[in-house]
Amino acid sequence: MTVKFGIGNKRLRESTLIWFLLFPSLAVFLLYRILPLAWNGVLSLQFWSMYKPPRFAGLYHYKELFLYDDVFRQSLWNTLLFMVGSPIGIALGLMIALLVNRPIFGRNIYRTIIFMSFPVMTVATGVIWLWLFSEKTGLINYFLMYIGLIDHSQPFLEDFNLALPSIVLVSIWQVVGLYMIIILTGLQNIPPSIYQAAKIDGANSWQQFWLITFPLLRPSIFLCLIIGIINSFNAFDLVYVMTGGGPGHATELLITYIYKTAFTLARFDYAAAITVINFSLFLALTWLVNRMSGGNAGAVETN
Amino acid sequence: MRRHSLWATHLLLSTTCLVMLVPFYWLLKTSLTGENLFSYPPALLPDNPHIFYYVDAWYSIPFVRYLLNSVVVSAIVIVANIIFNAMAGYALTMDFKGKRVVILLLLSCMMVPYQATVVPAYLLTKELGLLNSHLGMALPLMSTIVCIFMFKASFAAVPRSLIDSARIDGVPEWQIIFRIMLPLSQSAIATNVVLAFTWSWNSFLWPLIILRDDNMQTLPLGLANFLSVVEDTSGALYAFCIMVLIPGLVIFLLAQKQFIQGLTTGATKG
Amino acid sequence: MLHSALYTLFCNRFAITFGVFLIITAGWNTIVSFNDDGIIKGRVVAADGKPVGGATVTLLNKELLVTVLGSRAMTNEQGQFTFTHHNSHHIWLQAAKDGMGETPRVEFRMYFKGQNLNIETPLSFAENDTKGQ
Amino acid sequence: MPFRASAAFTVIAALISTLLALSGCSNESEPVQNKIVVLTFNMPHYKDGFSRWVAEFHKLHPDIEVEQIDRKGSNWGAFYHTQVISGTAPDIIDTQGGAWLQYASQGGLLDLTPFLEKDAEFTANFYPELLQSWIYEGQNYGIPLYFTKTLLFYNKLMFQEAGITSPPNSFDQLMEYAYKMTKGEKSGFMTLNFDWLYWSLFAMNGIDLVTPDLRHAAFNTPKAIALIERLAKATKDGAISNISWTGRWVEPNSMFAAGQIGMLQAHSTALLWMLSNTSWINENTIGFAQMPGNWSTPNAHALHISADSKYPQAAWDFIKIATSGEGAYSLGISLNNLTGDRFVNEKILDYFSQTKPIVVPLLRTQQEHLNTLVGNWPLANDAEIKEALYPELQSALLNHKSAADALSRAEKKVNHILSRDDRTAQSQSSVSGGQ
Repeated sequence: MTVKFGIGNKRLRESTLIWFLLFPSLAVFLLYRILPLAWNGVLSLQFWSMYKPPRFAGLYHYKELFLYDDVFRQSLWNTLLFMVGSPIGIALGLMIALLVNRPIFGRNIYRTIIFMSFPVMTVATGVIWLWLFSEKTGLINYFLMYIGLIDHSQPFLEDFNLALPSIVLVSIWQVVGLYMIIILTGLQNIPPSIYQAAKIDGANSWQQFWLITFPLLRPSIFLCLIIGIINSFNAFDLVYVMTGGGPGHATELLITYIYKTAFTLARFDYAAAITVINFSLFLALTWLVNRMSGGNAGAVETN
Repeated sequence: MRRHSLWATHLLLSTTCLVMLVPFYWLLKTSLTGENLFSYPPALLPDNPHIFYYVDAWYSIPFVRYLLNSVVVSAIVIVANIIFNAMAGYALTMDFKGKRVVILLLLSCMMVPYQATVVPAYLLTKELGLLNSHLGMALPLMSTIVCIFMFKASFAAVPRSLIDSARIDGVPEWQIIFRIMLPLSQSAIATNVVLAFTWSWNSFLWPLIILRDDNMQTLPLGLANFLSVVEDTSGALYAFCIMVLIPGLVIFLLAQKQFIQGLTTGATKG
Repeated sequence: MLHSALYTLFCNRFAITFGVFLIITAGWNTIVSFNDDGIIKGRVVAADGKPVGGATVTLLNKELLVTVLGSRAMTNEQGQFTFTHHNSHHIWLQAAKDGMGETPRVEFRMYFKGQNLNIETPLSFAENDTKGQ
Repeated sequence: MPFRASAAFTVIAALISTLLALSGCSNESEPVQNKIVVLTFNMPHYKDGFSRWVAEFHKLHPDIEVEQIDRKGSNWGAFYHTQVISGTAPDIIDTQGGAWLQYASQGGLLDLTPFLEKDAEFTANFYPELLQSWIYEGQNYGIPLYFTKTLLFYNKLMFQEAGITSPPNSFDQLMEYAYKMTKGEKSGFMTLNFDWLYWSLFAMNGIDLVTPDLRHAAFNTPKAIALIERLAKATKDGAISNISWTGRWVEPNSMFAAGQIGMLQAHSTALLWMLSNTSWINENTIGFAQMPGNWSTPNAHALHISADSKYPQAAWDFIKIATSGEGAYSLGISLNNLTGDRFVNEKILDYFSQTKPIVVPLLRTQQEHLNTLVGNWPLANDAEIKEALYPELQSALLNHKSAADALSRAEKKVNHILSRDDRTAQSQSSVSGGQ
């Protein structure tokens, strides 16, 4: 949908209007995203100390990252595993949205309770779940043993294989409410007439889902994926409060590793190199997801 | 609705609600009884609950002062977010030379982890002289890229005839945005308010870096200080967690009719 | 017209919750202002229930992390003691008299700082005098 | 359709100004009066004590203001590094453990040796061995504010149950007692693991972290492998609780406070935490002793002056007030810790003998055997080596990896860190000459 304007100074006036409208947002992003990214890029090519003038280091940090640093490889792997959490969360959100969308009694109450966990402060969520998972007196262990699923209590956050899934579970608990709401928006945008037509052609509920609901929900699901990626940055507070990087580096994400390198070890040049790689990984991921979902970034198409 | 599928729906939904509510209940119970959490088996019902832990928490951290700071910062962030995102969203509906570059730029900005931008952002805020101020805390969150795209989509969905007739009547451009387009994209505004509120209310690392004196601190900082000082699991920590959660929940429960209703009316029904 | 405008302004759910909240805080503050003079009264008795005169009662303020020595008071012949202008919400009381040892520490928690307190159960020098904490 | 840009602009400008007014633009620009900034470490509850220090300080320097900023342990680094980078480094900083080493080695801290020599009687107050902990390449950078060191807390009730009469005096006896006290939910031994607090277990078995010339890792020896295998086996059998290797502060102390652990290796502040959480702890139920071989790791806090402070002499006077005499006494009382000043510690012990008798035997253990301190090597990047070594140890101790494999991987990493510093140090000093 484009608006074509006339000639000469009308075109000039129109472009000043557009750039004027874009100016505040672009100023914020320039100041707080692009300049810092450039700062990190420059820094990753230097031996940089807080007290001494920096010296050029070429690709020294990148070489050390890929050859020596197995913690970097593990945190990279953990971050990708963490990204798998968001599709699971979206699937859950989709199922709940389908259930809540039905005309049943009290669906508003269900919808509010499920969404209530999103505005909760991440630090507080971390504290709550830290004690729910605790080995000796955690409620989860007590419940699992009560129903006989396990015979002795499991150290969820101290176990090398269970620590990361536990954090993924908590991050899903926190964001599934928002996924449900976004998908609900998509569901309610589908005009009911399409369903009547499908019923007349004899499509059962399963075919209705696959042929109508799911394709039309693609933009909402794409929006949830984008929010999932951004939410993985918020997972920093969760990992920081619950396990601080977990047993060994089992729950070390790229973001916690950047924070630890920059602020506990005061190695800003090394942390800058990890930031640059983290940024390019996520950019490639978004470009891929954008390409997959029909190239219109985040638009909730309806026509 | 066949009989058994109704029951199935209710059963599934109530178990989900149970899973969502158990952590809150556990938090409330511990804030009332505050037993040493290493007594096994964990008691499901609170025994001799008392509210003295809330008194402890109240006197150890200036709660009202922190709440005020958090509310001011969130208010600035929400107001700025709606204005800036609406403006940018409207601009993106129009065609202009650098449009592709701007969209690519916005997409890539989404991917910069804010933890890594903290130090350069601090240096820039120092130049602006906004250190140690509410505006300084709000500035990085003033615009959210996801919401710009949402506004773009909902503006694009507004029927052309409405805009052209307004233009013919001589309505100025900005009135078109704020008087005609905005009221029609309720869902974008509602999502933007929810996201902006949550991310500004929960921001922890940025205020930690730029704030110097104590009476400017926000609630997450208060909770983190509490965790560091007390570093224990007595009821006072959980009481403070509850006190930190209540404002967010009260605002949400009061406004949730507008939020959810705004979200689910969708763009077209405007 | 004015009536309906006022109606919408004051009867929507935000105003009601905020109004109720204000009333509760105002009520609570008046209650607090009436009895926060910081007066604590109590009695000290020996193991057999007879009042103990001349015992020194120590008041320890329990802050979040540490227990800080507050103030001391002496009991009269009827074994009664009073503290004035205490300013804490969480205290321990312990009576001691040379020759009779110490009573166990008793914890008192209050709803606000300096709350007046009349302690019914007296501090008693029990037989098996558990020393220390 | 005339586009009234001015109308739009006025609306936007009005909104921005309301935002500014809303924020009350309370960022009063830093008035350029002379001021020293003190960055303290996790002491928000010492407000009135700190204001007494400032009052004392104003007697010497009435014209200099003092601003206190307090940050929590793990956020302390985030705040301090940002301040240094933006050129407003705090004049006095309070660091824990070996964090000061990376700042001193890069020239960020002021050398305090001339100050110490000038104020000889002030320097005499301190324990000489303790003062050594802040010497890097012959220069002293820190003055002890308060210090603790690790000791062995033991549960007397569990000792009696297992028929043990006295604390262990050798590593074998420690393990033997641990196995004796382990049954059901209870474990025999537990240790804290942050900041090298566990290192006395290695020291008593003759294992050291680095070679005396601080150039190479020295912990990958058959003795070390045998020790880790033994500890790992004890963890699997439950004699050593696995929280020793994964818990940080709350979990280990809570378990000991719940009476489920026979012996706990921790520093003296752990008792303060337990006293505020349980009531069963008193002289009859808990004992304090040195670890076998009297090895212990200090967990001390020190004050330093940053190299580019504008008021080094004023900062030095403030440090003198805080670390000795009346100032140190009030701090020691409120934190239940000993200070660096020998004479103040005697007064602190008298105070506690009246108000809290149980603390006295505990603090006595903190004054003894200062000659066998471990875990305070003057390594330029102590934090990095800790980050490289401990996760490997942890995975071996939790039986996730073999001891030999974990130690060899850790040795490779530590040697890489140590060798990297030689390269950057040399090239840095050769390029930038005398910094």
